[in-house]
Amino acid sequence: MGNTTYRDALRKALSDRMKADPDVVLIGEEVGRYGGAYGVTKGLVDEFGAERVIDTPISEPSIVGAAVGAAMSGLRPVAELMYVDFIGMTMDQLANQAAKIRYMFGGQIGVPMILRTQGGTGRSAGAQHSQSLEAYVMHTPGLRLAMPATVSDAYHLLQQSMAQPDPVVFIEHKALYATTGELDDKTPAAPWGKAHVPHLGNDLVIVTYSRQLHYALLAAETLAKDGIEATIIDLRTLNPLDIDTIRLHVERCGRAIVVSEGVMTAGVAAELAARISEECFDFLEDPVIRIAGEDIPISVSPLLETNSVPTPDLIAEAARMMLS
Amino acid sequence: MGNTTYRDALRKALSDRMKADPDVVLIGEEVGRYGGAYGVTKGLVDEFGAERVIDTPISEPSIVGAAVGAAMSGLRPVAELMYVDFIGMTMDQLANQAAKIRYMFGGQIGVPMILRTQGGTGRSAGAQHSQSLEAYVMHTPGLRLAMPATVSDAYHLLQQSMAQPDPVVFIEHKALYATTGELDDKTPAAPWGKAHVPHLGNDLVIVTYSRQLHYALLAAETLAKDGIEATIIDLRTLNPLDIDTIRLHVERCGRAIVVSEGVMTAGVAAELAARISEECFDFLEDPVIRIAGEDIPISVSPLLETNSVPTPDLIAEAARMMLS
Amino acid sequence: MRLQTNSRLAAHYHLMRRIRTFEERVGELFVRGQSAGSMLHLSIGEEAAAVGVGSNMRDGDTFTTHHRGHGVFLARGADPRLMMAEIAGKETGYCSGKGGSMHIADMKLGHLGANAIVGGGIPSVVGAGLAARHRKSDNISVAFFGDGATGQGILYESMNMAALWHLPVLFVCINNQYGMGTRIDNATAAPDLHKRAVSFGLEGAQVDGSDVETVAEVAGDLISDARSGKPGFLVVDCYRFYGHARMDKSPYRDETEEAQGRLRDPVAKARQTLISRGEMNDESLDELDRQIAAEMDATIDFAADAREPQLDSIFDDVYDPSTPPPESVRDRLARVLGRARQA
Amino acid sequence: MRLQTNSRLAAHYHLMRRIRTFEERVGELFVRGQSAGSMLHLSIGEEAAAVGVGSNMRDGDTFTTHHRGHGVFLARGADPRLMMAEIAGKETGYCSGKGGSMHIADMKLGHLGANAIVGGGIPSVVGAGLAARHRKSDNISVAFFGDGATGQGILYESMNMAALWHLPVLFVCINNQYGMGTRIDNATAAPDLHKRAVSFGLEGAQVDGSDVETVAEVAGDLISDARSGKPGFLVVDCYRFYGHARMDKSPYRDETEEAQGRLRDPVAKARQTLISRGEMNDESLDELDRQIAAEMDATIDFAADAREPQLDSIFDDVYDPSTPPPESVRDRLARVLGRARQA
Ligand SMILES: Cc1ncc(C[n+]2csc(CCOP(=O)(O)OP(=O)(O)O)c2C)c(N)n1
Ligand SMILES: Cc1ncc(C[n+]2csc(CCOP(=O)(O)OP(=O)(O)O)c2C)c(N)n1
Ligand SMILES: [Mg+2]
Ligand SMILES: [Mg+2]
Repeated sequence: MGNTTYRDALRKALSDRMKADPDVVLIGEEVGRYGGAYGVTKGLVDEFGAERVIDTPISEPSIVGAAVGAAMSGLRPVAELMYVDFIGMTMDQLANQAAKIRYMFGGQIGVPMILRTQGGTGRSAGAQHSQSLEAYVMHTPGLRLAMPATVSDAYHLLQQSMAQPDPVVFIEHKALYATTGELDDKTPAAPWGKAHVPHLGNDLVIVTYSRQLHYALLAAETLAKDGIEATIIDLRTLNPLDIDTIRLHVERCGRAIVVSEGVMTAGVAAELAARISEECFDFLEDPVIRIAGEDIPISVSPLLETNSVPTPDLIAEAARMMLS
Repeated sequence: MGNTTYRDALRKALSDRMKADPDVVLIGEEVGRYGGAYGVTKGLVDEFGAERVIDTPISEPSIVGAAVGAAMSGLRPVAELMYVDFIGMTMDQLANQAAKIRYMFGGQIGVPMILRTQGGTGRSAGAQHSQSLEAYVMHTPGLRLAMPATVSDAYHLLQQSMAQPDPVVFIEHKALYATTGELDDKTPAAPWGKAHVPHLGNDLVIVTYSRQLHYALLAAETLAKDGIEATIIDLRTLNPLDIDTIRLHVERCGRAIVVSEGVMTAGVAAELAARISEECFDFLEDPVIRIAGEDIPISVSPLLETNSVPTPDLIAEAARMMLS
Repeated sequence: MRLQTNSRLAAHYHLMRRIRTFEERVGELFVRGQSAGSMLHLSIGEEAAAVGVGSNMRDGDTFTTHHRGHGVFLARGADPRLMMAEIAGKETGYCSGKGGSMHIADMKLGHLGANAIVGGGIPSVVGAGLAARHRKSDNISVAFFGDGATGQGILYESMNMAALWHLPVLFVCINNQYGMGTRIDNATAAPDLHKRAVSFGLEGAQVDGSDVETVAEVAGDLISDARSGKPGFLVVDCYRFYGHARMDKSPYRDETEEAQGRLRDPVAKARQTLISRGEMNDESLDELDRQIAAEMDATIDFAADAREPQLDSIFDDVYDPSTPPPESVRDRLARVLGRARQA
Repeated sequence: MRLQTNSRLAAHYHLMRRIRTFEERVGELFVRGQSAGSMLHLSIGEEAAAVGVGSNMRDGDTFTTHHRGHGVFLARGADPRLMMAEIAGKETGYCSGKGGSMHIADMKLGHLGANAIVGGGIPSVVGAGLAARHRKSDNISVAFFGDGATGQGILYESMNMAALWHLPVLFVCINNQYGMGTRIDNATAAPDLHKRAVSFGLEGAQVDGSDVETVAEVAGDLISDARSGKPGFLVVDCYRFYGHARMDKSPYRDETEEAQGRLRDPVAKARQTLISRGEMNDESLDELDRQIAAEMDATIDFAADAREPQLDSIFDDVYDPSTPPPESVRDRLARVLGRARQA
């Protein structure tokens, strides 16, 4: 181990689960022979056949809709949306069907499907291929939401997602596929819904997820040189949200920054900031600071792209300002 | 005057503007002969003809997409989405096209279209016809968002929306169409983007919009009997957001409740609470309290429906708890 | 035994009459102020579509419907009392009063759900078809929807998938000539809807929806083809006898057209045919109708007497019961303000 | 004057060669590490679609393209330097470096925009068609897209609207046989795509995209029909010579197929025809090609030398310049923490 990529960890999670459960099927554009736009499903069609790794036409609404019907019919579909940017055309199937079926039908049936997709900046892919749209999902009751930052979570969270009784939107980050790390698939994973705290400090808490975890860790390194000790929380899942872990550390430190690559207004950072502000009010020395995507589309220009979302510098700068 | 309905005020805004600007066209399902599912466009096809009041097939994605193209081609389309619940299938055209075109194309052109729609509970219309999905819009840079609560704003905000250079999503509330009020179309309207403060008090601020304004006003009446004096802010537009007015009053009162019919998590209430918490931190005696839609789908059962969203009682209860 | 004969038509008449009468009672429920809301879409005039297709389906077959789906579900064996209770928003209803008329479903009878989103239930049958293929079962899945849904792009995506993957799926378009106030010729320049399906590689057919025998025959063929992996698309031509929903008086239709349209009555036609063939007579049919009327009358009382869902069920079934329900706004408030409320 | 003759084919050859050479230079820009990202989709092999249709369009006509739209825009008069600069993400590009290869647009030339959403630009032409009708102009609007976009439901919605409203609109499907790694016969059971359009009431035609003269002729007819309110759908059959985007080596295609596909070369064919007709000879064509090569070489330097957009332009053009730009995260932070930063 030690040198597994995020991409390979995801593939292994799919493959392990497909071996264990014959009802798991993958369905999406280019998931078969092409191996997925980012290579995650490479080889799976050879291993499991075209009846379980199903290449589709470019029909996102119906891909999600077919997954809904398949999940209601006893399969465990893992649908793939090539870019989270395309979620807009699937929101009806996702939010009005997948998310509400259990409730509308009085609990008769759940929709245990996964929508795997990827988002974020980092490839000069422009305004329609670089977004972080997890807020739409988090705002939709009935949908679970997992966003792995690490190789280990790529594996474990995906495995866990595939065992959920309810629909899970699983958002990978395009800039993380080639990152490497240790994949321990023997020790039991942290429970579903539990945040991870990879760095402990007493001065402030940085709450984040997905690629921004790594930026936060970089910021924490710089800050340490200035004598500022940050606690970093990687949420891993946004629904369920591990408010207990957040509270524990924010009450201890008295200061919090929330970091999200999605645009700031009405985004995940807003929810986290609002939640921390209400839960930890008496402990806060400073307002909860939101470091998030700018309220703008993403440019193809690399310079503008990089500056459209949080950077390690900006996170560190915020922390220094708080503690100065 | 005095007895104009919200529905009639909307129709008058459309009609006045259509008279003034021959490039304004309405496009949507049943906007013509049927007069709109809620009667807003009744009679307009007789007045302006079927070339300007265009009935469409049931094709929401293309209705929005056609409006985008029409707006880029010099028309001023007012597209109608019968229920905001259908916005999911249009989010690609709305968020990836309408909202981003000006930016992606380097400012060459704007997309001055309106998407008129209606949302909210109140008609036992069930989980797919009762939602308040303004958060999706507020989270999308490039889209303006107006949500009138009163007869006067139904008229003036719609007029103003039709004069915006950028796409505006205009969300009416289904429970307000029959409400009446005074429509003064002579005095100049409050400027676009400016909140309204219909009730002043010193104990706390209730920030809200759309139908919840009326619930907040009812709550304020009850509270007054208990000696609690609330300031009520009706935001009118969520983008632009009049943070100055909010700040002014929250700093004065030291306590704030934000009220939104949309579900709480990652919704508009989260943005408002986060914003107030960060902007007014030193002035707050209590955490900003969010009174919002429950994180659940809406039931058809009237009892459950009513209790899925804020009620005047719940708002008053929150205020009393804050001030006890 | 209610039926005087065992002919297929007699059975179809029985089912169609039950649907007709049920829908009339739904109207009454509304008038009595007992329905949950007014978004009630009656399928009167469309009974042959429901019965002609439904009677060719088997146990284990699944289906989705649109918002005007009471008839289809009855044709597939629904208990009208539980339907009526659901339409009234009551706890004893099919969906515990959370769904209502537009969201009735029953997994036991293969009803994957009615839908208030035009076209929303269509792609589900693609998934159900994949599942059937996966299990190597010979079940099919049928999507029922209106002519209006042909405006929704998702239909074409789903048809394309069904044809591409040879799925055991049938698309049934109940063409009642109207989508709300829009007549089909104001919604498309090409009203021969089944031809579209052919252009995607499906079998396409169009039948006269006033004649249940023809509907059943053509549907039977399409369904057996679907079972062998050749998906189809069936347009059942009929007429929406009444308004779009309960409040709509169809001011946009002219009287002659309505009168003519209502002559295309599959129930009346079946009745006449039964009589003319000597299979039943007015008396036996009247007796049958009376029995059905009594059964359906009882559904109103059943629904009216049923209790509303308990308020505390409001947080149930957002997620699987094994996981904690969402926290209520009130609980959050109390907790956040640090003053646990006394119940 | 570069051209030795004034024939239409010679003009088309010129345009096609410019497209071909430009696309080759785009590839070079990438290899030189000067492109903004690697999402560059070359239209090599598809030149006849761009030129055959584009040359029938007029000033005032508008169009949208898909992600593989460089050729179409060049055929409509684009300045290749401004295109290359945009592809490099530079300030002097068509969209100030914000759009890039997949979001090139130019209102002056009627280019309503390329699109990175498959099918995303299609309904725009419905709106543009409505606007043309509203102004009683005789302009048309053309949507260019790939075969893959026939998987998107929005196409059928838009076609239905265009036919219903008799809009001056043409849909052009550039069928290069692949959507990424998926060959058309793995994306549909009915690859005669134009037949779908016919089933919606449009005129439909399919042409051999290796022959620009045929494309131009058929497109000319469809366009004049479109101008008179009869919308059409044209499938141009061709072959995607290279990978989907710059990084893709098409491992999913077999070599024979590729070799055969690349024989369907509209540029080579036009060249041969010009020679065989005696309109031009190898020498004059080589000279022309050299001139084009020089022009296109210059675009790379133009793009490489251009400057990047200024960082502070990042907040421009989210909204109209008359309204305040969004507040930056950094400004908010400074303001919120009450300590205005020193610049
Ligand atoms: C996506 C969507 N758009 C619009 C509506 C509003 N609406 C409900 S039913 C209906 C007409 C549907 O017509 P059709 O499909 O022919 O079914 P019918 O009512 O005739 O049975 C419309 C427009 C909706 N529920 N969903
Ligand atoms: C809605 C959407 N789905 C998927 C993609 C990813 N994608 C980009 S191009 C492409 C293939 C498109 O094929 P086609 O339409 O034939 O155009 P071509 O690339 O062959 O020119 C895909 C799947 C996308 N950009 N947008
Ligand atoms: Mg209909
Ligand atoms: Mg292609």
